[in-house]
Amino acid sequence: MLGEGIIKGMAETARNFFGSYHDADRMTTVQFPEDRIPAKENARNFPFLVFDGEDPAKGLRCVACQICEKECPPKCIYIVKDTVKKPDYIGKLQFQPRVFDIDVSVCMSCQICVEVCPFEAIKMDTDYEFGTADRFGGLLLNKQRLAKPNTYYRKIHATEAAEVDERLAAEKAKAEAKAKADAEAKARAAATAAAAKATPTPVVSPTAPAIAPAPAK
Amino acid sequence: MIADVLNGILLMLWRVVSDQPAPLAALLPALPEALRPVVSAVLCVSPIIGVFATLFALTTLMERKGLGRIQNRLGPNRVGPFGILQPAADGLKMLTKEDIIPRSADKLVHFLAPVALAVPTLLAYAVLPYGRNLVPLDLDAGLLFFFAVGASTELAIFMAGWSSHNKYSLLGAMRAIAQMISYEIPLILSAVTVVMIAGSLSPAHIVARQDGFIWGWVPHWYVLTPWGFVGFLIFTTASLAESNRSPFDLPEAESELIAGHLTEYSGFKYALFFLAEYLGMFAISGLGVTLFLGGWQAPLPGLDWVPSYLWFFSKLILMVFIFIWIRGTVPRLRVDQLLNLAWKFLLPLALINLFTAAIWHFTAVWQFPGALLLRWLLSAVMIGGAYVVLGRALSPRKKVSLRTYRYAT
Amino acid sequence: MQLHHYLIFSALLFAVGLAGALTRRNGILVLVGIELMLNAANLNFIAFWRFSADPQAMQGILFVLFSIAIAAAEAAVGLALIISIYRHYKTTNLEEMNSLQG
Amino acid sequence: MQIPFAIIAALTIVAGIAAMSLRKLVHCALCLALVFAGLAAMYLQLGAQFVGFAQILVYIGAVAILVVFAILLTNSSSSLLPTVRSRSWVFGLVVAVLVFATLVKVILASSTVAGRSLPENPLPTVKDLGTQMMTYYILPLEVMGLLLTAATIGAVIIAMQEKKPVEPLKPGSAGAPPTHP
Repeated sequence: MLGEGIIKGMAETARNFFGSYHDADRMTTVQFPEDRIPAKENARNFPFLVFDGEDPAKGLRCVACQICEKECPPKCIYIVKDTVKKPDYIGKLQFQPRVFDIDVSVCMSCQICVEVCPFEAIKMDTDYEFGTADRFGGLLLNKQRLAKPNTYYRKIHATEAAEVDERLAAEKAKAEAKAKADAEAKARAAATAAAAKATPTPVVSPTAPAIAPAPAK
Repeated sequence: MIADVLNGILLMLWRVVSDQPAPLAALLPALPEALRPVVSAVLCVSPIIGVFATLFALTTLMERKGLGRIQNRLGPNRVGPFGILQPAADGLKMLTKEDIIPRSADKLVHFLAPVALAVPTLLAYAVLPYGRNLVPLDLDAGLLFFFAVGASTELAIFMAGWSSHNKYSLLGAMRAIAQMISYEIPLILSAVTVVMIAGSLSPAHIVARQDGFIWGWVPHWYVLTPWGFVGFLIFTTASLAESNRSPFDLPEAESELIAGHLTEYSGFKYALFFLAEYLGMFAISGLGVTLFLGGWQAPLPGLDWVPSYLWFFSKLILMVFIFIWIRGTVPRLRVDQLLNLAWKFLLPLALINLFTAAIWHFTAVWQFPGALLLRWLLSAVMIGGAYVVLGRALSPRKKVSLRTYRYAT
Repeated sequence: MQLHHYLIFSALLFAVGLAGALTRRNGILVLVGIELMLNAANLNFIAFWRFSADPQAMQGILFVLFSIAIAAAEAAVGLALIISIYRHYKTTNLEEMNSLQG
Repeated sequence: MQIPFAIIAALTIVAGIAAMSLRKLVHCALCLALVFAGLAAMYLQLGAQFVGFAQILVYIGAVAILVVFAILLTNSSSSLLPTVRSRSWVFGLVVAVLVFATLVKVILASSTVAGRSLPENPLPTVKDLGTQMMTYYILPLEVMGLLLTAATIGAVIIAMQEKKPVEPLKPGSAGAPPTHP
């Protein structure tokens, strides 16, 4: 029958109209600056740099390998390598970025930089309030503004961060175990060498030279 | 002299407020002869512009808040308490924007189009009776005047669409004209039923004919007769289309035509179009109130002491609210559906309604018991039968079935 | 205000319409010129009615009303003809529609 | 009374001349609408309310729109003709001027027209008009209804798209097939 659907629809909208006055659960929106909808765990907006510990200058995971800079589709990342190396979380000496800029007015939130980073150093942020009066300087984020602690990362993407931390811890444990094993081997080699010195027949272990430069790679 | 004029003004205001006849007669004799026509014109025109501009501001706010509530949102609530200053903010924004004229536009016609739209829209207000003795121009052929100025807005829309030199504008204007011409016919036919029964083309006289109550409490409005009810529905549908309101807002369908004939307009000219659109909606709602809802007549016998213009405006706002409600409910039509509805459904229904009104009129002499019931039944069978048959013819023949996909499961 | 003012005005409008109908080469504008001439004639009817001794006799008004109706029908049919001619010849220029010329 | 008449008359004549002489056809149509509006104003000034409103409703609301549609449908607005005047335009102008001169001479010479001013008799109301139309003039009214119906159907049939589009003929061009052998 013609018009039936219109009447049904009008009844539905009337229900919405009156219901929205006494039933707060119906409301689909929140009053933004005062109330916010908490960010969903998989929300992503622009990338940020993760650092461990307290000091961003010391704990930055980024090693300035520049893979993300090359892979970035809109080319919004700009990196300059520092000449000074610093030890990473395992203790290896690594390069570090002197300049790391992201132009968020160009960034398209594709997450490719996160996918390609081998060091878990760049992650997606959920922050979206970048409003500024200065559209050139204000939207070009530098290393200081990009660096955020690992605790922040754990807060915004709990599951993902736990996974990453676990992996890093495992790697670190492996590296430590290896270092310990190396140290032991070295100690053993030293002991053997000492013993060899003591004993008249010096037997040169074939493995000793290979183990000796263990810390470096 | 000055005391006379002041006294006259006060007396005039008192006469307006208290529904007494000839308010202007209280003031005019105190003025010099040469000034009288000017003063009486200004006194007629300025309240109309003031009241309806205020109503326009209120309606934009009411519309946005109402639509928000219909969609379970709050609507605008930032500017002023509960957002009541939102229209002022909108107006300021509109007026401070840059006025852009496209380089290839026909400059003169582009400039004249909003004026040519706003002037007839405002003229239409001249013949509506706002209260018991408040009709600016009681023309003998007032209804014809209303439809004549209503018809001349089509050319203004064409001017806007053609002069912009933009395909979206031209398409939107063409759609608007096709739509307005198609829906003018059911609109006028549904008004003609009222003219036929009331025996006059003067809106004031039509309102006067709807005076009194049946059985002491049912108002003698035309909407409470079978033909009047159907006529009112046809009139409302057609007036939705005439004022380009949703669901008949195809001329400015954003998803296909950007904004139709408004695409190339900005700033003050756009504001004028916007204003004219809403003023047109008020005018046509006011005509609907006048023709079918008893104009300024009170709905119940004991309420005569309320000033009559308050009844008129509350009915007008009720109509506008129904327009907003429909806008919040019904999705936009396709062009073929739009024209089919006008020509294959509303037009035959309006003609049958005209016959029904004639039968209702001539059976009024029946005096036997149950005559009223029989008349109602007769009318209901005539109109209801036509409604069912026409509605079935209009509905799509093909049964809609669940869509199946070949390669996706 | 006298009758001959209206009559001269309507004669001028008639002459403008006639000149347009005779000088333009576009079919639509020729029709427009004919409309102008019809309107000028209508004005004559109204003027004579108004200045007659007895305006209660409404022949003038009724004649104009019927003439307006006829003019509407004429415009509809004439423009339909022009559109159908345009479909055939792809032009509205009257001077090119000469296939019936000897 | 004199000044409003002069203003309306001047506006109408200027719009009429513009409607007949402008190059762009859409401008011509808009000026035509202005002529119709001016004539409606003149009818109102003469006290013919109903006719004036009917003039606006029919001419501005329908005929002007029809003309505009015809202009757009025939694509005449964009065609750039070298000249808008026909070959015999001087002849046409002379004929028009002669007709005007004759009419003016006749009007000024007529004894029934000369010096007649407005009578003071009351004007008929719309109700009187309707009564006349529905009683004494009922047959012309019915005939008019028939004519309008016939014209509507005829216009639709003439302008309707033919099922098989005929090959467009270019008269005068070499490749055109002979129409009537």
